[in-house]
This record gives sequence, structure tokens and C-alpha cells, in this order.
Amino acid sequence: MTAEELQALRTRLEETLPDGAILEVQESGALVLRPDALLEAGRLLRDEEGFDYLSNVSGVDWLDQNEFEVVYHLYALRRGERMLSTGQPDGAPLATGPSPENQLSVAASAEAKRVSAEGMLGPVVLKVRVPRDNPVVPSVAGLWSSALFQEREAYDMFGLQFEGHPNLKRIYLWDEFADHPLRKDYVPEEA
Amino acid sequence: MTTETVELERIPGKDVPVEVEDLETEEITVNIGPQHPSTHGVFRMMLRLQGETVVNLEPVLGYLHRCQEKLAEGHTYLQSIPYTDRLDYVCSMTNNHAYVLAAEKLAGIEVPRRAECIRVIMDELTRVMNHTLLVGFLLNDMGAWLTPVQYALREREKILDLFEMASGSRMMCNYMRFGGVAHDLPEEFLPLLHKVLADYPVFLDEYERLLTTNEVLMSRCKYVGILPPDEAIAYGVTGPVLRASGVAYDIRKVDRYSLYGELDFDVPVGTVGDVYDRYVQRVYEARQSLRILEQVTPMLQETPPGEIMGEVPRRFKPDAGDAYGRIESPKGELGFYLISDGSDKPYRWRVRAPSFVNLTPLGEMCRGHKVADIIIIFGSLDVTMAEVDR
Amino acid sequence: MTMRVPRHDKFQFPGLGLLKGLSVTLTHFFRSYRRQRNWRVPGEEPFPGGIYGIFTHQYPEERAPIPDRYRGLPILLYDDATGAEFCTACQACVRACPVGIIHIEQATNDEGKRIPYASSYTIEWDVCINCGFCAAACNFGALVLDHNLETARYDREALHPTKKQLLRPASYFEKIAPTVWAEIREDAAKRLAGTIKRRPDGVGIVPKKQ
Amino acid sequence: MGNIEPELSPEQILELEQQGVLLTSGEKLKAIEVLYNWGRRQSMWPMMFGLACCAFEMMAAGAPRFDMGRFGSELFRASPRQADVMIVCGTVNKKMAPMVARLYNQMAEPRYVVAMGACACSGGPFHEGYNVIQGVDKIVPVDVYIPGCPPRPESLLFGWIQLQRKIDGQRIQDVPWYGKDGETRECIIPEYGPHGLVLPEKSEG
Repeated sequence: MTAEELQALRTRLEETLPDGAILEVQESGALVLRPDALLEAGRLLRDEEGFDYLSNVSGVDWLDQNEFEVVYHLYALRRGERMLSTGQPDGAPLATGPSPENQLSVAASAEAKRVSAEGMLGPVVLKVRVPRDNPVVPSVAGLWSSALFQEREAYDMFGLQFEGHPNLKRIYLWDEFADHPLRKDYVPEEA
Repeated sequence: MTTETVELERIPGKDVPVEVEDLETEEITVNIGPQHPSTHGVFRMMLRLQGETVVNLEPVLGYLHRCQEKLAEGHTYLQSIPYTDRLDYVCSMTNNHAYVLAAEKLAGIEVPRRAECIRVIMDELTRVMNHTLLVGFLLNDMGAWLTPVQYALREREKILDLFEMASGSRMMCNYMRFGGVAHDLPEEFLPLLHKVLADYPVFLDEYERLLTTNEVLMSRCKYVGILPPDEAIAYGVTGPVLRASGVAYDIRKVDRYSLYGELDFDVPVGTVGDVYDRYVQRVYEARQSLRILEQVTPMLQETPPGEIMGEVPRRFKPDAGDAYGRIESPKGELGFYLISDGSDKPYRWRVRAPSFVNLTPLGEMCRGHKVADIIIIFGSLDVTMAEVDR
Repeated sequence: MTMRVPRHDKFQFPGLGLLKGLSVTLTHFFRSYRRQRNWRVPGEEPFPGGIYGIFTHQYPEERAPIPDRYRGLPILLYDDATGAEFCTACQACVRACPVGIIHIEQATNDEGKRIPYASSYTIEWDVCINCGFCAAACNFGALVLDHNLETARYDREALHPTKKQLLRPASYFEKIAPTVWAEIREDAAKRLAGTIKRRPDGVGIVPKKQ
Repeated sequence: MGNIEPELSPEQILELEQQGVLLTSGEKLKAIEVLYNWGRRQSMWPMMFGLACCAFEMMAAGAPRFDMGRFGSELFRASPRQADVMIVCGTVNKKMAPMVARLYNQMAEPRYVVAMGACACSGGPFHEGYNVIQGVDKIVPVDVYIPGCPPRPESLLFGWIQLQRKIDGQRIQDVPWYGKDGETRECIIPEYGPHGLVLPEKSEG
């Protein structure tokens, strides 16, 4: 994804999202979002930008900054499929029709299409940072079901609380296990 | 049990004259696994059954959780390559490839053309091997105990010979390096590769004659475990399972990593998205892989021998940052998300395992089916537990 | 670019698919009676029978060919003529090993100074993952990977060989893996000569067998 | 032995035994033992217990190229009750450990355990992991260790031959499972704890 595309995407997101929802755009192209804006941004990206496939949900423990980070990788799968079956890159957004609410953003995305059509296949990287002592992140499992297991895994490994997840319990380790082993300050028991 | 009837009606082509409400019995909970011949490793399913119909299925994972992500944080980037072999132990070459791709993205390393050719050859051989093996094990689950899998294992040995010749190990190849591959191919590699390429279509034809139109297989597989395309996308399913549902999404075509942009091959897609489509899908993908192999071999011969490593610093120490590299592994999208803090060890080493994500819709797919069917639905997903649990 | 896979929905005479499948197994059954050995023999055409024929190696008597680059368990080499060990206890293998199973103690001379020779060298074979990083890291051609497959033991302690059990003559490795040895032999000989020249007292000598 | 007349007095029997005409009581036992061990070692049914990577090499050993059936072991049994040998082929982690111990306890005597591969021998590449048992011998007694990651099928077959040798060396009087006092070789089944496995307060018996 090129810088222009990223810029266009950012503009479109900023139009709809409340002020200050995008905290930062990193050098690698990742969008750092405020946790409370994640669901809204996810809905926009899925329904209007066509990023219908959540590939990867990954937790990171930044011990020095006393923060947890959740990283989401999104791809536009239907668009990729269309490109593949027609042989033509097609960057059209997947929105079925412009509803009064999102007319603006559709117009903006049509402009973005002119910038460059092919690269919009992804990945869009979203990052959310939460404090270590209260790691609550809204769950995106309602938007993309592929987060169902991956968020359970992040809960198991980092202790991240995904608010709204239908079945948030340990997935790899047993329920009695007390620690979260991928945290940087985890000390395993002596063998 | 209204949900029951709804789910059963979803299956086209199968007339379900039995009113489930009339036959309602007490629900029982049955536990399959972790040690069970059908579970392809150590996988446990907790089933709630109404008679023999599955009401609810809950997968229980973690019986092979080997702390790979934690261990990798204590190893250098190079030392983690053998660990990737053990993720999906059937396809160690593609695991290697995904990892080195992510690391090369992180450090910005160019790979010479010969190394890319070798990588493509290894990837496609892995795909061929994985798909034929899967078909064998699927038939095992269906009750064709051991005969089809013996044929698959026999052909696998020939491909393993190739791997062993090039890398030195049959399964845990540890062959790819950042910027290239570990060794050049030995002299006797290409003759054997040509022999395998000549024999394999014969074998696949025979294999299809053995299985594809078999009445038992057809009646067991058709319209069982249907995964509609929209559901498949939402669940993040990738690889042959997604394509069998009718979504032609192939990372080799979309990302065009390595040499795949130059190669001519088709993407087979299914129509219904049931177990039968997934089975035929695998056979056709194996044929396409053979087609790719026939194109790559001349490309390899054009490149100068010995040029297998790009410019790589002696100590691999990427700058701080993160990178996500993904490839189309035989099971789906295999991605590595690496975060570097500037030292020679990764700060975070995350595997996006295709088997793990492909397992998410299992409960949904199995609802309303009989116990015998869930075994083959699970088998058709092509899951390796080591990759699921990591 | 994309293609639909067939679903074989057309009417088929019941039982025909079954018979077709059985014909395959029958073909294999009869063709294996020709006792054609369908093997890979180095230097000849591999798998001459294609997908038919006898595929089985009668293991303890007949063996499948093992390629030169095969990565077995690590062993140490010494020079045939002089009995001098190639290993200089440089610890490169220890640093390269992902599982940390190589343990080297460097020898010291009477004055307490370190000499390029390992007084003890242990490898925990039971943990070894055959990754081959140790052999790749070794600059002296001292550590190579064995092709011996008869490694099963009754006792786990027996899988922790000492230096004496690890040492093999270089000619042994030349026999099992000629191409790999050809790659490293010159370097190994040169470096050994250099070590002997610099520290004539500091080279481990394998005692000659009586 | 059938043509020995039954009227021989004990002294005559002793005399004949000393002359080497009759088998001594020890030798009789020996003859039975040879037959018994031969029967056992040539029909060892492994348990179909695929844990991880090495399971594929185990299957390859059962496949046409190496054909474990030549050793009388092609019949992989899914039930521990019908199996003689448990090939632990793969990493045993803490979540799986109680099941491994339970499966071992469910096997009928005489039973053997082959630790195949580095993971089963010692934890292998994962031996530093927080969730990995460092060798299956911490849970169940192991008869043969096969190093390698994974061992080639030939290595497994050699381990198999070693196990057969071990069985050949066993004597009926010494083996623990015919003990008069009903000596059992039950393993303790560990339980899940908050930081790892814990031993149960009281064994299940």
C-alpha cells in the first residue's frame, strides 16, 4: 500500500470518525487508533472500504512503555478475488449503494481509486494501545468472525480483556492456569 | 429443537424426511480426543448430541502447545528457522519461506533469482505432497483404512528424497535462509525431479481413478459440511478450503511474491463448498503445482549455479520496526508478524497459522450433521495440530 | 485464471466407481509380482518402475541411500595421519546451537593459560534437533554430522556422549559424505596446520589404537 | 518331552538331567521363555498415538518403503487396551501429560514405551518452554530412547529391534507383571495447577 493510498484512507477515516480517533500514522503505514474508536473504524473499513478479511490479530507487550498493543491486519479479499478472476485490478469499494450517511466517504473513496487502484488490497494495519494494568480492548469478533479464536489466544497469552467477545476463555492452557506466558515479565515455574 | 430443522434444511440435495422434533431425545455430551485416530494429532472436540446429530461442537485446543512464540523471543532470528519447521511439520519448506519472507521484509534483503527458483520448487513440491497426503488421511477418516494413504505415503517418499538431497533432512528441512537458501541443489536433484514430475501425473490419475467417482466417497462427501463463501470470508478461512467455497483468492496471485508473478497457473475453485469440493480442489491444486514445477525447472537451469545467497549482513540485526510477511502455504495464508527492537532477537514473533484460523468455523459447519460426518469435515479442513497450538 | 473443479454429478452406473477403484489395487497387486525393485540407486535411473513395483527396503539388510548432505547427529573429527583433533574449542558451535546442548571446556596448560583444545566436549544427543547450524558454524571442519542411524539406546545417559565417544577419523566422514568433505577438507587441513604451527603443544592428539 | 516315562523317580530324573538327556527345570523354563518371548516380540502392536512431528515418520515406517509389518507391528491399535507398545512420538506438554499417563495405565501388561525423537526423549527443541515436559520419562517409564528430530524411519526400526532384544532378554521369573503380590506399575497422573502441573494429594489407585 503506497503512501498516497494510506493518506487517502486516513482522510476518509478521519472524516467519519470522531476527532482524535487516529492517534498516529506510523512510518510502516500502521494506523494507531484510540481503543474506543476501534469498532467504528473497523465497521467503516469492512463495510465501506471493502476490507472484509481480518487476517491476523496479534498482541504485543511493550513492557517499557507499560502498555499492551493489539495489531490487526486487514485485507480486501473480495477485491483480490475480482482482480484474480478478471485479471484486472479493481479497486472499487464493496459498498452496495451509497446510503445518505456514507455518501461522503464513497465519494472520497472514488477519488482514492484514481490515485491508485491496485494497491488497495491491503494490508491495512490497525494498532490499539491499552495500559497494562487495565487491558480492555473492544472485541472485533462481531465484525470479523476470524477474531473469535485469535482474540481468545491473545487473552490466553497476554491477559487482554476483549470486551464483547462471546466466549472469552483460555484456549491453549487449562482454565486453572493463573499466568499469561507471553507477557515479558512472566517467569515460568521451576521444572 | 427448531434450530435443528433449520440447519438440516440448509443441506440441498439431501432429503430429510425425518422430523427431528419427533425424535428428540435427551442431549448427551460426548468427548472425542485428545487421543483419537481421527483427530490428526491431539485435538479434542466436545460434542453435544441429540441422538446422533450434533447440536453443538466445541473444539478444545492446546494439547500440543509448545510455547514456540515465547521460545523464539529468546533465540536469534536465524536460530528460529528450525522452529518454523516444526510448526506445520508436513510443510516445513513453506514455513521456512514465510518466515524468511517476513524477515527479508523487515531487513530489506534482496534474493537472487536462482534462490527464488529453488524456493518455488520446494514450495510447490510441498504443496503436491501435502495435498496428496491430505486426501489419503481424509479417506482414512472415511473408513478406507490405510489403503489410499499408503499410496500417498509412497509418493511422498520420492518427494522427501528430493528434500533430503537438497537440505539434508526429510521433514525438518531448515533449508531457507535470509537472502537465499542454505545450499545449492546437488547434481542428482534435477534428474530425480524430472522423474517425479513424469510419474506424478500418472499417480494422480490413478489416485483419482481409485477415489473420485467412488460411490461411497461421493455419498459420504457430497453436501456435507458446507461452508458458504461469505461465511468463509468472515471466518478468515484461507487456502484450499476458501477456494473450495468458490472464492478464488490465492496469495500467490494477489501478492505475487517470489516468482509467482511470472508463472502461468490456474486457480481451481469449487462450487458448493462441501467436503467433496474440498477433496477435488486438492487434487486439482496438486496438478496446478506440477504445472508450475514444469515451468520453474527451465528457469532454474538458466540461472548461474552457486548464486543462492543475496547480500546479507553477517549478523542479522534488523532495525527497529515491524513487518508482516505472508505466503500461500498448502493450508492457507501462513503469515509471520515480526517486531524488531534493533537487537539480534525478535521482540515479538507471531505466527498467523492457517490451520488455527481455519478451525474457527468447525463448530458452525458441523452443526446438524451426524457424528461420522464431523470426522470427515474436520479431516477435510486439513489441520495440523502443531500449527494450531504452536 | 480460475477454473471450476468438476463435481461428477452425472449419472454413473452404480458400482462402476467402486470397480474402477478396485482395478487400481488389483493392478498394483499383480504388477508387484514381477518383483521389479522400484528403488533409487545412486548413479542409475531413479525409480525405474514409476509407480509400480516393489518399493520396500528390507531394512537391517538393505538400506535406502542416504544423501551426502544428510543431517544426523553431530560428531567430531580428527586427522587420520597425525591423530590431531581439528577442534580448537572456539565455541562457535556453542553459540550457533539453538537448543544449547554443546558443552565445551577449554583446556589450560600448566601455567593456566588457555590452549586451543577442548579438555571436555559433550553433546546431548537426546536433545539434538539435527538443524546443522553447528556444522555450518564450525570453521575448522571439526564438527560434522554423522549418517549413523543406529542410535537407539536403552538409557538416556548413553545419549550424552563424551569427547572420546564423539571422535571419528576424517576418513570415516570422507567415506560417508565425500562431497561435503571435499568442500571443507582443504580449509580444515590448512587451519589445522596453522594451529599446529602456532601452538605445537596445544593440539589434542587422539591416542592411537593399540 | 512327551516320550519321557512318567514313572521315573526323582533321583533318576536328577541323574538324567545331569547327563543332559532331560531338560533341567531351569531349562524347561528357558524353553518356554524362548517361545513366549518370540511370540511377544514378533507381534508387538503399537498404539496409534500420534502426538506431533515424529508421528509422520512413524507412519512412514509403517508405509511401503520401510514396512514395519515385517516386524509384526503393522497393526496400529487405536485403543490402549489392545496395544503392547506406546510409541511416544512427539512433544508431551503439560496439558497432555495426564492423558499420556492415563493411556499408559490403561495399557495391559506387558507394556513398553518407546520415546521416539528428541521431544519425547528430553523435550527437544522445546525443552526450555514453560509448557513442555522435559522428557516423557518424567511421566512414564521408557524402554528405548531414539534420538533425532525426527529420527528417520530406519532409526525407529532399529529402536524396534533394540526393543525386541530387550524383550528377548526378559525372564518370566523376573518380570514385574507376574508378581505374586499383585505389584502394579501404575503411573501417577499429574493434575493441572495454577502455575504448572502438580502431583495429586492422593494417587487415584
